[in-house]
Amino acid sequence: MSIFIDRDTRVVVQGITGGEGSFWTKHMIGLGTYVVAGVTPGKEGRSVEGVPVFHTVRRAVAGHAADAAMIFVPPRFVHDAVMEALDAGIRKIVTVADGIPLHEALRIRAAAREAGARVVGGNTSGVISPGLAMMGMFPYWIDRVYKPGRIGVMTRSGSLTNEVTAMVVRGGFGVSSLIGVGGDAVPGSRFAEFLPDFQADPGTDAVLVIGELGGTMEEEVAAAMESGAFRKPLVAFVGGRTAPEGRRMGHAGAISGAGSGSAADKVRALEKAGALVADRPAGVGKLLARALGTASP
Amino acid sequence: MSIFIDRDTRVVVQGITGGEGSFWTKHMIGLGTYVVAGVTPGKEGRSVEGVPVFHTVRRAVAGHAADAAMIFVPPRFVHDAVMEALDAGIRKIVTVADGIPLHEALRIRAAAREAGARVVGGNTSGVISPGLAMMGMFPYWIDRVYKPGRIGVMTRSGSLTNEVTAMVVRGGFGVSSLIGVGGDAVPGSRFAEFLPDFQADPGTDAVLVIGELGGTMEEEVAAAMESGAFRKPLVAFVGGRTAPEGRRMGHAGAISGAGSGSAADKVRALEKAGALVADRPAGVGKLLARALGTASP
Amino acid sequence: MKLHEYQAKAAFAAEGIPVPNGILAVTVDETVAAADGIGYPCVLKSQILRGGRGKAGLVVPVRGADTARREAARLFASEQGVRKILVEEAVAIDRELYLAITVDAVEACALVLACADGGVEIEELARTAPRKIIRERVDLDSGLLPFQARNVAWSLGLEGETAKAFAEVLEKLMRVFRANDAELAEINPLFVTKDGKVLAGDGKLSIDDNAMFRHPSLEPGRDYYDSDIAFEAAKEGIPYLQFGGDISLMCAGAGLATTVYDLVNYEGGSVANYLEFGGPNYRKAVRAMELCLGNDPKVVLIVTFGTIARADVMAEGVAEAVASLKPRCPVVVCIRGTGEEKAVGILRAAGLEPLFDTEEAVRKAVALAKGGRP
Amino acid sequence: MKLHEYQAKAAFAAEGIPVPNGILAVTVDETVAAADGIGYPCVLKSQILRGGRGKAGLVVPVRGADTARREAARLFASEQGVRKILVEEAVAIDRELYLAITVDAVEACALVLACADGGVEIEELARTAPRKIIRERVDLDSGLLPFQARNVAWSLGLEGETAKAFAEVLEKLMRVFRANDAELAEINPLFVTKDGKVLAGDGKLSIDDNAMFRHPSLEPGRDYYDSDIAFEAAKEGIPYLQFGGDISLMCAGAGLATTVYDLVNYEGGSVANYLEFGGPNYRKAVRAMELCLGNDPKVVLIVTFGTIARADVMAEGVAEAVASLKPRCPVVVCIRGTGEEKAVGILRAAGLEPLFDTEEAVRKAVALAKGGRP
Repeated sequence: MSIFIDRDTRVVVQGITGGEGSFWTKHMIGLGTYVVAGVTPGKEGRSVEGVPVFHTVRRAVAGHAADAAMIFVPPRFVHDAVMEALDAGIRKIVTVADGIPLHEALRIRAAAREAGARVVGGNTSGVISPGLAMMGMFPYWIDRVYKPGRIGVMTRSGSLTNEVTAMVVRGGFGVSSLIGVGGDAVPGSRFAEFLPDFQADPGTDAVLVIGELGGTMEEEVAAAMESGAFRKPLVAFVGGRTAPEGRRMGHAGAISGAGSGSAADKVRALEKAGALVADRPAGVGKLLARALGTASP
Repeated sequence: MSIFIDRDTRVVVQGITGGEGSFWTKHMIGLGTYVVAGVTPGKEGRSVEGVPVFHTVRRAVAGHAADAAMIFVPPRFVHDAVMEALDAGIRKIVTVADGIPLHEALRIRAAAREAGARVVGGNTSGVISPGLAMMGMFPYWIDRVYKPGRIGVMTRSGSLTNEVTAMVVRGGFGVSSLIGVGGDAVPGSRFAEFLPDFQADPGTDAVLVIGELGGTMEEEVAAAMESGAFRKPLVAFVGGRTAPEGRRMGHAGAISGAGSGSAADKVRALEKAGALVADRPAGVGKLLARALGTASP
Repeated sequence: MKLHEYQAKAAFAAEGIPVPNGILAVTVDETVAAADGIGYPCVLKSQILRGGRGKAGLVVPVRGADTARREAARLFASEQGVRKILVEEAVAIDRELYLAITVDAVEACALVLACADGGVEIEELARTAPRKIIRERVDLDSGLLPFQARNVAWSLGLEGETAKAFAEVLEKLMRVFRANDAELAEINPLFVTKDGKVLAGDGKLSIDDNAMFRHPSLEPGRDYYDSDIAFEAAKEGIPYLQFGGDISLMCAGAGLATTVYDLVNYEGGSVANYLEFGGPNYRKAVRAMELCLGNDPKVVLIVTFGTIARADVMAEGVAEAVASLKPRCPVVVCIRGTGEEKAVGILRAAGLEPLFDTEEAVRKAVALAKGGRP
Repeated sequence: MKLHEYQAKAAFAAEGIPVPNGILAVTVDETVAAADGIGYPCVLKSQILRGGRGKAGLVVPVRGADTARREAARLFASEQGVRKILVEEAVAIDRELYLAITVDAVEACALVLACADGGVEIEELARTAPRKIIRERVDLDSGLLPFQARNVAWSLGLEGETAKAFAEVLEKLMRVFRANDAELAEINPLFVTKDGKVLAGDGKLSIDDNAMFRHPSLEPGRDYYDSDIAFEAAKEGIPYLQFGGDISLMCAGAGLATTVYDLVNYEGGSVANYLEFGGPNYRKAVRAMELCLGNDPKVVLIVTFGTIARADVMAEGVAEAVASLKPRCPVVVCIRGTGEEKAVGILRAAGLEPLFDTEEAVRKAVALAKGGRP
């Protein structure tokens, strides 16, 4: 089972004719993803990996009933691309680009909330359900890193993802769905917003959260556990526990939410809520085994 | 019975210390309206007609649980006043000022829709349920014009209102609730949006619509009748049947909706939907009697 | 307030929308000099605010100085009251599009209208080929997003650089629309030239009257109005419409005025003008009647049913107006609402017969107008 | 990118926010001339990007030219690297407020923060008196509406003209925030003068790095960076952070780098710098290692786990860097991901020992650093 994407999800790829777009379209299809159409303004009539290309998302949706959009456009065009997908009625969107201007990231999230849509990213590798489908850029062909299984994973960091999923596999587990919410200060979707999906997913036994210092997303996960809204076992890793203060976070931004944004505070909040927190990636396998009451191999 | 306002509606008056605000606060209270608070920035601590005044709507709502806002501020401040009321959680708003800039009127209606609120006006006398309460400026003390009864009235024109309600009374009827949606090109609420309320109101036997050339509000009423959404008897009067073309309406604006905007088209649409249409105000009494199957006195 | 073509184009150009080279001229000599400067062939475009200028012979291509002089002289002398001529270069056109931005009152947003068949009036298009009209709704706060402009361009069947140029014009037209508090910004036709460029062949820009306070430089001059009286009324902020008949209406409120206008016509009468006597003008009876009498009407008909605009105050003003202006025509009064009991006495003292029924007042006015001056 | 106080105040003043009279000086003589021009008493404010300038003695009031000269000389000579001094008039203050605009990542809007106790750091306030902080959320598209500014003003307990002046400053600060793509626009303290005026006592403005392309004039100079290497890296678009330790990190991705930083510390090591070797920089191994070696580290530690940033390409670059730069310190490599099989051979051929486990790589680097140079 999976959340967000499965083999019936009808994906339109925005920016499909670009280098990244065409490369990853091939690999998305390779994994089994149902890519129904592509969009590049001005290139209607072409095809990429057998996928027909349209000028606009509206036309792609009209002809191919796409219900999810995978966006491969440069950061300063992401806002327009997301708005175009929302306008065309799409409610599942993944955008990978690193460098979306902050104020546009705010508008993207605001528009998504208003539309009742989910935008994942930017600055992420995307979303993958190993063995099924993906919207994003994951080297699923490396077996020691990506294996289907029953652990839901959420991560802020693209670069840590391979590192930590390798540890999940090394621990004897596999991944049901992995959601890379992305490393931006204002991601389109936040950790806690996926907890209801993981809670409801019969294919997920436990969730692994890969967090880091800054912001309040880990505190929100802790709050969802405290409130009883999320009740499956949860293991976390939080990077930046020894990071010197002020070298990463904004200034007044940190006080806008509940927490202070420090890794130590996040660990405290998660542990208080009942999560098992690893102090290093290599620790997550053992903690998953403990959380699930299985013997670690 | 009534729609929109009754004696339990807790009204905050924005702009209460102004000439118009204080004058009509007195008369609203005189009719029985429950005015719980007033707002004029900078005048907190005063009182008008025994009603306490606050700096902001938020404070007025916090202290007095107002659930409706009556706005008496000059036209160029109406947008801000409406947004302030919406922000404070108020979902019933009447704004009377004539001269709200068009783009602000668009923003007002857009914000109201987004909030699930109802803004009546501008450029209106407001809303009255004779014998009960009012938010607006009606000379309810003139008996031959305002009498409680079982006819719901909706009007675009402030100046025609007294003229036509006098005809309702002369016809032997009275008014359950009168909604002046206002004469602006972009009113906050439209005729058809009140039809479900009149349909549901056990105190309303029939509805009288006072329309005029321009826009598409009358056509929308006809559509609601055609669809079966509104099923009570409906009588209408449409002004401007002999008006020369192009002397009132915008240009491309007229084609944005369903109809051409001419009074003749409106009459045709309403009659086709089963409404009885008077060609002059004096005709409405007789048509109401016919619609209700009663003998006109 | 509707702007002239040359003003609309100036507003377009200020946002970077390409327009043909043009020079405004107010005399025959200036027109010829402008045409010489621009070069032949060029086009003389009369700057008046009515549609169908082409069919009416008010837009004429000229191929040399002689015809330019002859046509300019004809235009300035025409009955249409041409006071300004825009002299414009002739453009080598490949096709003409329609493009406009107006408001959508139901959805509460701006509305882009476009059509691949330009040069035709949009009302005509809406009647004959409604499905050819492309609509794109635009939130006023977030503005037109690039993808929306592209949607319109591709829906029109444009391609390549022309699609891009069109999308740019549309984005700029939205800025014109917002910056000017427009109720309508229209380019019809929008030229596509033989070399794929896009430029505004004509321009309409209509500013929201309620937002004129934000655009003091656009204050309208005499040439916006049908008559001197309309101009005088506008200067004093009194809504006024000029018609061709013989009954002069002083009414409080546009809705009531429209109804009285209908009733006058039903009774076989005709309206000379409508002057707004309500709202902030209800204390200006003397000036209002003075303006109405300027039309030399057969009857002045006053109809009000006021709440704030008190009947007694209006009656006093009317009494004073009758006393000071001594109108040669009869004055029919139907003044009701707050203070109406008091008004009755005032009007009777002034020698007027107060009526209370609108239809009765209209019938009386029409009868008096038909009977000629008493 | 954080701006200096004088730049923030220039941006504030450009939108009409009142600021004290001030002159920027870059030498002792200029400082004294500026102070003479402004008049005494005035304040010398060191333009450096760290907080707590007052406590550190980097903001000093002066009462005459002699002290101005002495203090300016002291400041320019201080260890804090003061390169610019803002000389400002002394203001007769009645009270100090806190005002800032930042972002609310959860609600996806701008967030106004205000407090009646100014002069204190907001983090301090959030800890000690969170209920004193007034919050107002602002939609980025519709902007700050007047009622919101009034809500904040009255929540602060301001009255009359001061409330009005505060609301105006807030509306202007929102324009600064939007026009500059700010992540933070802060006025702390915001002075209320004895005659009820409101002006910016200090100014912080931090521009979103991802939006710097819209603000080319703000391109940061050398004085924004901790070190020459950081400045060099920035000029080439390579993210770089300077620390005090002895292990130089070349990592692909901030998340992985943060984790490696932790692991180094857990093992008792210390980090000299972090240089971003991922994303668009993964082909820049030679330049990246050159910058790292500029720190004279005891070890260079390279950790990646790439997908698009191919392991074999990175390995080739590292091999080339080792060959051309001939580092005097050991290089520990843990390069994995797409193409890692091929990378192994390349690294071995370059005389390096490829590792596959991050912790193992970290342990080795720390051991080497502790053991001194081989």
